[in-house]
Amino acid sequence: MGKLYDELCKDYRFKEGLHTCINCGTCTAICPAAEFYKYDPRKILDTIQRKDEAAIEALLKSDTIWYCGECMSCVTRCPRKNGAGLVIMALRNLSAKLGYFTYSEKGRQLYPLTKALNYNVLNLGYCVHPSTFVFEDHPESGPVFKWVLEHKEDVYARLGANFGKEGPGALRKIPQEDLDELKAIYDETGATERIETVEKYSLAKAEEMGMTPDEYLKYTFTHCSKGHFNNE
Amino acid sequence: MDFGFSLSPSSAIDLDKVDLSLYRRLEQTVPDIRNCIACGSCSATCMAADYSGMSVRKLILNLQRGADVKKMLSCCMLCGKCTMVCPRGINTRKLILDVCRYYSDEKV
Amino acid sequence: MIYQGKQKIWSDYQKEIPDNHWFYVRSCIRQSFFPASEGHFVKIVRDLLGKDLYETPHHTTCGGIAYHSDTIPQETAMTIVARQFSLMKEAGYKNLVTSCITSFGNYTEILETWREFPELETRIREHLWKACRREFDKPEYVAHASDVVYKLRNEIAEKAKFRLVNHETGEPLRIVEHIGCHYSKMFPHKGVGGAEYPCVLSGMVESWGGKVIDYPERRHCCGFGFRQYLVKANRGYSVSNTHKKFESMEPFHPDLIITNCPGCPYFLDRWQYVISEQTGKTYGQNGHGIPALTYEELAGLVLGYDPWDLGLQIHQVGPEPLLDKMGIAYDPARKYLGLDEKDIMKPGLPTVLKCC
Amino acid sequence: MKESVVIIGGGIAGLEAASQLLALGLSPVIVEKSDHLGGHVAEWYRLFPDLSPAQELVSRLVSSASGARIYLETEISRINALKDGYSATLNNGDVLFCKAVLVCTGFHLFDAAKKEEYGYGIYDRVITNRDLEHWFGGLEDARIPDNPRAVGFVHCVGSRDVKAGNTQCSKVCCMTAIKQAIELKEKFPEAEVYCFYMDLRLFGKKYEDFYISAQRDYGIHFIRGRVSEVSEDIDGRLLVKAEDTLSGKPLKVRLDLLVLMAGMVCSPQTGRIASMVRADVDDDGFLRSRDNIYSIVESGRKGIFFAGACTGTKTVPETVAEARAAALSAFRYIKEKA
Repeated sequence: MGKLYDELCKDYRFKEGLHTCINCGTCTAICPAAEFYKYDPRKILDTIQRKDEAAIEALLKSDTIWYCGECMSCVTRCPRKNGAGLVIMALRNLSAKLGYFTYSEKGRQLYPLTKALNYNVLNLGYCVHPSTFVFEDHPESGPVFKWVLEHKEDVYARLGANFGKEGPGALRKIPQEDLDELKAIYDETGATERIETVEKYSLAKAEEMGMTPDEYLKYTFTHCSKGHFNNE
Repeated sequence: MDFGFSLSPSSAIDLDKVDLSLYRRLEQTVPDIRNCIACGSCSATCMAADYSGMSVRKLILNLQRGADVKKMLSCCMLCGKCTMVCPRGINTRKLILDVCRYYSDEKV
Repeated sequence: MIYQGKQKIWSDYQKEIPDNHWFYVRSCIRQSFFPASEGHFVKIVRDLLGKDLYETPHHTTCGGIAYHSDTIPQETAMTIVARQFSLMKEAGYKNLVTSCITSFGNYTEILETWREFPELETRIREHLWKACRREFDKPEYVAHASDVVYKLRNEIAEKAKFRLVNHETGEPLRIVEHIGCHYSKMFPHKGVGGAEYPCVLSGMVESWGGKVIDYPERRHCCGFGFRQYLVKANRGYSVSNTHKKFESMEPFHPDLIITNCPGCPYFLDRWQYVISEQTGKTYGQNGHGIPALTYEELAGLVLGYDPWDLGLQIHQVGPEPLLDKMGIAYDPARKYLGLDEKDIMKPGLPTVLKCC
Repeated sequence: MKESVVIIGGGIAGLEAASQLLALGLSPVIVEKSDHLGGHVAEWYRLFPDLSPAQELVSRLVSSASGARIYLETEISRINALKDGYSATLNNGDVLFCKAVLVCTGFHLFDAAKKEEYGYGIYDRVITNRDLEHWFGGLEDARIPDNPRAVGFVHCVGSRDVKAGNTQCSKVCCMTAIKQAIELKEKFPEAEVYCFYMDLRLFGKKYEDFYISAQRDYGIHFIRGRVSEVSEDIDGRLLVKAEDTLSGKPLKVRLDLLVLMAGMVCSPQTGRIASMVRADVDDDGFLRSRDNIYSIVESGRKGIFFAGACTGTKTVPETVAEARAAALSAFRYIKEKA
């Protein structure tokens, strides 16, 4: 057994997600990603169960592992109790840890995701929050939500939310003492370190690509090359 | 309005919609084509496979799924090794030639 | 379709749902996009039906979206959840109710993983102690808020002012259900009705007079896919999956879609707008879309709450055709008003999709 | 007086064993819980690989076992070990004394409704291999349309499935699917017929010939991928999804009829009978033979023998051969003891 495979084996999601794969394809048949992307979860499980280090490393550096939407539809159908989606989570975790995610376009998106989501969690106590939801980044949220964002205070007050205020209720302000606890959890459980790792590798990649951190952030958030989708 | 992304067509094979005209024609001229068991002996022995992705197994599969096979065929050297190794005795060489003929007829 | 066949399966997946004393944790997405849904859940359960539902201002996100976007390690997600358990213990509750499906899946998966790997639970207890000086008990029950509404569906039906029936023809409304993937796909026995034919939403629909429509892509994901929506470059995946669902349900002419995941109604709503802008196609009648509602909104309509109090104005697909069918009176002039009739202007209109 | 052997189960194994025991000069007693002899085979239409009528085989076995005492609609309540044999108490109050007991309890057809994603019992046009066989035999079945354009067969339903609790291969389904696909194609020559398989396990005499014929003469399509989901469209047709694993792409097709090849699982009575005769049950739920190479028909216990699918999935010829072997083993056991 090789080093990468051993690392994967330490991940509980891997332990739960890969027993033995029979290559039947029930996962791929209903996978939302397989229908549009060049993606076949069956092949990923088969590659890993071969324990071929070079193939695993190639996967960790590839776009392939970032196509999954973690809907876990595959888990319901596998006759061998595998979960391709769980294995993907373990692969992504390892790719992030080793900095391999910067080798692929879809992997590099971990930078904007890490920045935005963890900012929200640590500063607001929410994963998603209207105060950091920028319409220009979300034109699909529609004219109605453009209006909501322009009149946040009024609309949320009209809808009975406790927007930005103390006490319980929707969109309440989460007390600083609780945010401090979240930060302490991040420090204790490796999330802070993960954020730093992603930042370090991403900034090195940005430099290599000749971009400032902001340009890189915007580029990785918006850029989609041809070739990911099956019809391309 | 440009949203920065767009709909992608499904790549799932829809058996109700595949065009089998070429396959149906070949079933007449090379009836053995139906007997393929996808064992891959042909691809394993193919001289062009390593360099070009040529594979009679995939050729037959693509024909059954109505997919394009032109590109793959251009690399075949008609050496006939695949015919020798096929456990189901498919006349793969004739199959390839007939496919080529179909495409050249089409051009005319 | 053989209805009795489904009933047989439902009987195999009858989940135990406690009937009172819940500790409520909110959803990041539902608060942002459907704040009135959570408000009405509390109102219906607590005020109307007189149950005990407790919320502490100290609870936070469960971190589920950050976790499923692969930006935090598994142990971080587990410790955040352990902290919520600790708050529940402090408040003296044992029944956890989550507003979010991602959270529900997250809580369920964590408890199952701990059951299988007890050493991991021990480690999380250490983490939580070191980070927050907190201890926790595991909940006795974890339910999704839709489980609670399912449980209370007949009580709601008794107090209903409207039924899911076309008031002119008397025909039941044709309703499509969409279950969040993380509700029961991972652990079929944790969802009412299992994973293949969940009845948590169909049970509400039937109890309130509607007719559930099954269509081929019923079980397919809405296409959120976490990073596949959150990163702009990937949204082609997200909209393509919703598109697939709409193409599949179109011939059935549904009157509305009911959902239990907070993200799904947002996507099923907004992607109709995007599809209409990009392809010119709409899926409802006369250029309208098909309203995609939360179960709280639907319960609210049935109970006779004002559509604009329920927040139906912040859907991109206009609810008016549905309200007309149900015979629910509404004041178009008040649709976009703020508190105390305050004028806060109106949203712009889409190019294609008819909104009122 | 002739030495007696109690045979539990009047399927083909029990009948053949009885007929052999009669020929060997013993006195067999068959105890059958249902109202007919011949078990599953009696409900079948034609048997592979000769396509001979199943009823013919059953009639022949019944007639050659006619010298045996036969109890129908009777179950064993208790079995006691005696000094030189066993006594079996029946639920009608009779007590049978015998030198040996032969367990021929067979298998149970997997309940296809348990594979919820295939919609058996929910979608109107989903049937099982048994339903189709009944229809071939002349029974009406409203689920089978008059002129199907496309028909699918799903292999491995409830077999090779950890979640369904059955890891074993049911052995006969691949061949049965091909047989039934050909029979169906003969009735509906215009229909496209698809077999969804994971591996084609065609190990027996003439099986591979059937496979070649299915491909060459009938144009039946074989798709390597386990069906993942079935749903019903507005026109009542089924939408079936699998991965075409040879292409590495999701695949869908609309069908007018889907046949689920329900596999063999151990009979629900197996555990009860096993505890009565104090035999062991194997990990797969079937009875555990003394060994699986030389002594399949022997239990670990004196005077207790097995034949047929009670020890694992079997074909008809295997079952018949085992029944003979078990009869001979029981005969030798009784004679050596005497």
